[in-house]
Amino acid sequence: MSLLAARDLAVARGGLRAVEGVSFTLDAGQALILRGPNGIGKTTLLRTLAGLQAPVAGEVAGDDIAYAGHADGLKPALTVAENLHFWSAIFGGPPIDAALSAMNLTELARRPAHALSAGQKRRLGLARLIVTGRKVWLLDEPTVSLDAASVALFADMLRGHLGQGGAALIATHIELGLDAQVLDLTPYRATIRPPTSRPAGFNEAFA
Amino acid sequence: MSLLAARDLAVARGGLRAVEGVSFTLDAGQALILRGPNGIGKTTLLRTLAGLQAPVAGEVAGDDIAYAGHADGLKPALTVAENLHFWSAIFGGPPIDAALSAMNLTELARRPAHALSAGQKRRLGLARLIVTGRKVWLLDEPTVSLDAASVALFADMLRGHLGQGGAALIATHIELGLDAQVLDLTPYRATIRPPTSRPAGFNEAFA
Amino acid sequence: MIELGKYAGTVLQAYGVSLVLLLGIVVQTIRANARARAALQEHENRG
Amino acid sequence: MSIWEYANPVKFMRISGAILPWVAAGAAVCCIGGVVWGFLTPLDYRQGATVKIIFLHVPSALMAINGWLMMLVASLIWLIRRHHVSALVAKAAAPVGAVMTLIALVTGAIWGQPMWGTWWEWDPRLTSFLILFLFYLGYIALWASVEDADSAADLTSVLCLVGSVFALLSRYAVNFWNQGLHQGASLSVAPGERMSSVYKYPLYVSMLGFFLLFLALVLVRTRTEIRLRRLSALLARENRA
Amino acid sequence: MKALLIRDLRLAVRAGGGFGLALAFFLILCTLVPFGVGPEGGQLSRIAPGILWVGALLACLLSLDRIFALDHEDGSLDLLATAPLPLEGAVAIKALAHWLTTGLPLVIFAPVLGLMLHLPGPAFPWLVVSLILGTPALSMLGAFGAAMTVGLRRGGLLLSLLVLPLYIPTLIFGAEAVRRGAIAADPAPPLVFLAAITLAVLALVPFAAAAALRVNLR
Amino acid sequence: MKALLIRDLRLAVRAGGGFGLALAFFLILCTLVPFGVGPEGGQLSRIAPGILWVGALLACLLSLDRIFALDHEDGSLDLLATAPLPLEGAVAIKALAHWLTTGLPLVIFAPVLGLMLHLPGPAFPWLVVSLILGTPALSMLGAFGAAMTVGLRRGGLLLSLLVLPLYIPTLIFGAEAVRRGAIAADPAPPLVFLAAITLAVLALVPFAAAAALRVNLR
Ligand code: HEM
Ligand SMILES: Nc1ncnc2c1ncn2[C@@H]1O[C@H](COP(=O)(O)OP(=O)(O)OP(=O)(O)O)[C@@H](O)[C@H]1O
Ligand SMILES: Nc1ncnc2c1ncn2[C@@H]1O[C@H](COP(=O)(O)OP(=O)(O)OP(=O)(O)O)[C@@H](O)[C@H]1O
Ligand SMILES: [Mg+2]
Ligand SMILES: [Mg+2]
Repeated sequence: MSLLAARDLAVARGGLRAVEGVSFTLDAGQALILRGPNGIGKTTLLRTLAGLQAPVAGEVAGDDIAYAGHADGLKPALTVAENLHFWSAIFGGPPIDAALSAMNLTELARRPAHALSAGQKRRLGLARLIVTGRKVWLLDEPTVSLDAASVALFADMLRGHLGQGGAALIATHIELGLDAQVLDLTPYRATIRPPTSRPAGFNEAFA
Repeated sequence: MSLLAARDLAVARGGLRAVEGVSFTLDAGQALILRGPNGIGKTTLLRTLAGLQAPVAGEVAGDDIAYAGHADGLKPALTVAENLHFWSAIFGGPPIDAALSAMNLTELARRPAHALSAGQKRRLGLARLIVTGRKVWLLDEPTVSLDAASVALFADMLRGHLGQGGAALIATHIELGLDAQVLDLTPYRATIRPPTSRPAGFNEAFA
Repeated sequence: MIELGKYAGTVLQAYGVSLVLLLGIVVQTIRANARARAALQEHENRG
Repeated sequence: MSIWEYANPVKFMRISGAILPWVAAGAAVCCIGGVVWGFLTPLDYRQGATVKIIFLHVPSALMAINGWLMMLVASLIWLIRRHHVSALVAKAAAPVGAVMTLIALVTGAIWGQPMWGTWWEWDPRLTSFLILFLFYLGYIALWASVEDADSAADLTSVLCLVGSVFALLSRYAVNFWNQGLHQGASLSVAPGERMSSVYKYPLYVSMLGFFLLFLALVLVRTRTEIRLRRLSALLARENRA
Repeated sequence: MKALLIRDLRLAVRAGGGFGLALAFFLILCTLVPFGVGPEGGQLSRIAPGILWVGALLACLLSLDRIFALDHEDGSLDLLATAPLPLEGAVAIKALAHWLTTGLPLVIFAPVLGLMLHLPGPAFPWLVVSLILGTPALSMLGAFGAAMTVGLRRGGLLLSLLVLPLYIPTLIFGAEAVRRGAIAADPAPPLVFLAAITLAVLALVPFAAAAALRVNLR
Repeated sequence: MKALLIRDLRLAVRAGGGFGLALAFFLILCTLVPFGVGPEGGQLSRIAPGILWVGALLACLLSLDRIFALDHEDGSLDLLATAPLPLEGAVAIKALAHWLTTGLPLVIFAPVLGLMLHLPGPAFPWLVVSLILGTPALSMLGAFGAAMTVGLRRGGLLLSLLVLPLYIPTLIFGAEAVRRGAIAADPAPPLVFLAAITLAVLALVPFAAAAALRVNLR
């Protein structure tokens, strides 16, 4: 059984379709890289798959999903460990030590999150994925601000996750060094259909 | 004459020195790439050079500086053109058309900034640099969220700026395809001096 | 010996509240200081 | 050796450590002595036993005002000379001053019950004390909210400066306001000039005691702050390493 | 759920977390009113019940936008919405945390301010009782308003605008109960209405708030 | 400078910009008070000057944190601080924009609310004059408070705590002027004090605010 499947999916942002006709399946141990130029609708697609917005057409099948967007969901006043503990408790996931060591955060564990640099914050945001205990990871540009060493760390963590039967869908512009399928969204860009009847087409506005 | 020079600079964040002993000069037409692992102090260094915080030691010489940090300084409620107009008026810089076309924003000019995707926002943030009319650009991870085409666009814009006698200092983790010198901060990481007198060293805490 | 007359309650109330407040700040001050001293000492002994 | 040498943390720790026992002992003796002596004074023919409240009320009111003045001076020293100890002195004095203000308010309120028949009256003096208390609260809250120690010192110093001006201004405004409505002379506090020496001397002792107590508390709290600063510097360094 | 409550309480008491500030605002507001209306005791005593209730309501109101806004900005809300706990539960827990850090301190300190505003003696118990019964509704309705405005820039004042009308019944019954207490009339009828409103709000509003939150997240 | 003023005004009137919300808050507050204190006309009329001034002050207060907070979040403030205009000037302009979008509408609509609260007839001109003289000081002091709290999380309530005591003299003189107008006494002395405070605040506070801003940016 596939962990996540989309069939003929169309998603909209700001009242306009962004991409349409997207279909794929994601099995255990599989990663799929989402590519496409800026503004094509990667973020929109990921939010739809995570269930934060409804698709305008097509179907999504899959649960057990953890989403990691542009913002990391960290509380600046809490320490690194407290942040992870919280998400672990909420998701009922595994304890935090594995996550801390996976993203090389053990030494920063007692630092409040606001005193981290951009890259360190991002590492913490990624470590959060482990403590959710979820199978499917939806990642929106996960390597932003990360240096080369941290990107390698992340790739290792991802491989570990896939090895344990997880799956991941990753929107990114850079090369991660994973052997994964690539889904380029460019061909799925929503076409602007010519309006059918010119003068009285008010219905259209409420598509 | 150099446009920007740092001599024996030390910068601090959260009461601790991050890097120290940094010296460089930046002449007209020159770009310098700042590298270093996450958390070494690139952002701190750039903010110091921009005059937003004071150095703890050493000197900075240079003005005519435009700074572009992690945040883009955009007003979501204003359109792309209005945002640029505003910064152009504040800095007394050139009109906005060149900036719009340089970052391929002409088509989006009348779109409010909140309706842009992550990469489009970033392009607007970079276009802002042109309308400042400043000679020295300090850029903190400018290509975050940009796709390959936009990175090339940005590199073109940068080359144009350097060609007109500008200069740029760029903190980044990825390859920009510029021929520029690289300054790796790793050797300048502030050393932790052993506390001089253990029991009564209360002065130290107030360095 | 101590005469308080009909305002005994008032006077005792005033003295009581003031005493509590004063003792409160004194105790808090001393405890915070002791804690800071201990934490610093422990840290210095450790490394 | 200039006076600023004492602003050096190491020197401050040494000297404050040396004088602290004496100050604390003096504070204990004078506070207890003054208050007990005051408690033993005879009843006033008009106010009865309530006059005994004066030995708490007036000294605390005095220290409430002087505490703020001390913070103002310390803040100015920080802003001009940037001596860290003086910033920390200001920080240390605030909670003590706030407690003194609270004592003055509460004893006044309790006193007001039999004398004026009300717990609280919007008398100018009382009101301006309440405003002073608000300034203390704001000052303490600001210290607690800013992470970076030097930024906190800068911001609170500016607040102390602006706040002092406005505390003074409020004092005049409040005077104006209450006279504007009614001539509340019957409510105003009786001036202390006719105070008999039976009450005067214990009052002086108790005032000295409150002053010493204030000093002792500020010294201890400043030492605490210095220690905490050193601790956090060491911890931050350890984390970095 | 418990983790969420603990985190919210912990965030509130951490440096800059805003615990106690609602209380301070209440204090300040109740001292400002005499500056405005003049110091005369009899007049203050008559308007005291109303001022105290309006003050408690505004203190509550000012801390509302923190219920969800911070969580939305840093992305926590997206993650909470995809977490395995019902959003209704999360809303209720967050309203509870808000009440514990805002409403409860107000209830405890209101009598002190009652003294300063010359609230008549017999009204004090009714002040406390009415606030205990009423403030939970304020927190929950506030959570609803906060959910409605969560993604909007400058939601703060819009939030006030949405929530204040919802607060009016609670305010009327609460202040009326205190006023009746002050003139030794029977405060029971308004208190019963107050309790009924609070119960209904606590039972129903979490669903509306969760629905609003879902809309704002998409 | 002009560009900054125009941008701030434009942002205020755009969707979600908050223009008019302060006004709405003022309106709601002044309608809540009768619910709280009871509808009796004579009493309302006596407390009307105070309530109107307290209401104006709170409406002003609630919109303060937007003076710098949004600019700080999106990085504009960093850029403004490095732009070729003195930070003191930027502070003054932003306070002016705040006054134009908040204080001025309040001044214009206060008489309407005065009617609703049974403000005595002779007091109306003094209400308007006192608000015109006083509200600029409120905006400027607010800008100072906003600058002090700009980087802090949950600055909102802390901001109130810092700013409200600073508002007290303005409130006292403003309300006193209206009250004197209502009883046909001479409102000139409080108005003179009010104007003096406002002038001093406008002349000096921008420097303090710019200093605080610089501290918070580093
Ligand atoms: C809550 C309310 C009160 C506050 C905040 C308050 C505050 C003050 C202050 C600031 C002083 C001035 C100390 C000085 O200038 O030397 C003072 C002195 C004094 N107060 Fe109060 N007071 C309050 C209530 C009362 C009441 C109810 C009484 C008694 C009827 C009272 C009797 C006195 C006396 C006798 C003095 C000393 C006389 C003098 O130094 O002028 N106070 N109080
Ligand atoms: N509120 C909105 N109103 C109208 N259009 C919008 C709105 N928000 C986003 N868009 C548009 O929707 C499209 C899809 O945006 P989305 O953020 O999904 O792109 P993306 O593929 O993630 O881009 P990037 O790589 O830059 O992050 C973009 O063209 C964007 O301009
Ligand atoms: N408020 C703070 N208190 C203590 N340390 C801090 C604080 N803010 C940042 N730091 C630390 O200061 C160091 C320098 O941070 P800075 O943001 O300059 O790094 P950077 O080189 O830009 O990193 P990145 O590539 O991740 O953006 C980091 O180690 C960070 O953890
Ligand atoms: Mg995106
Ligand atoms: Mg950085």
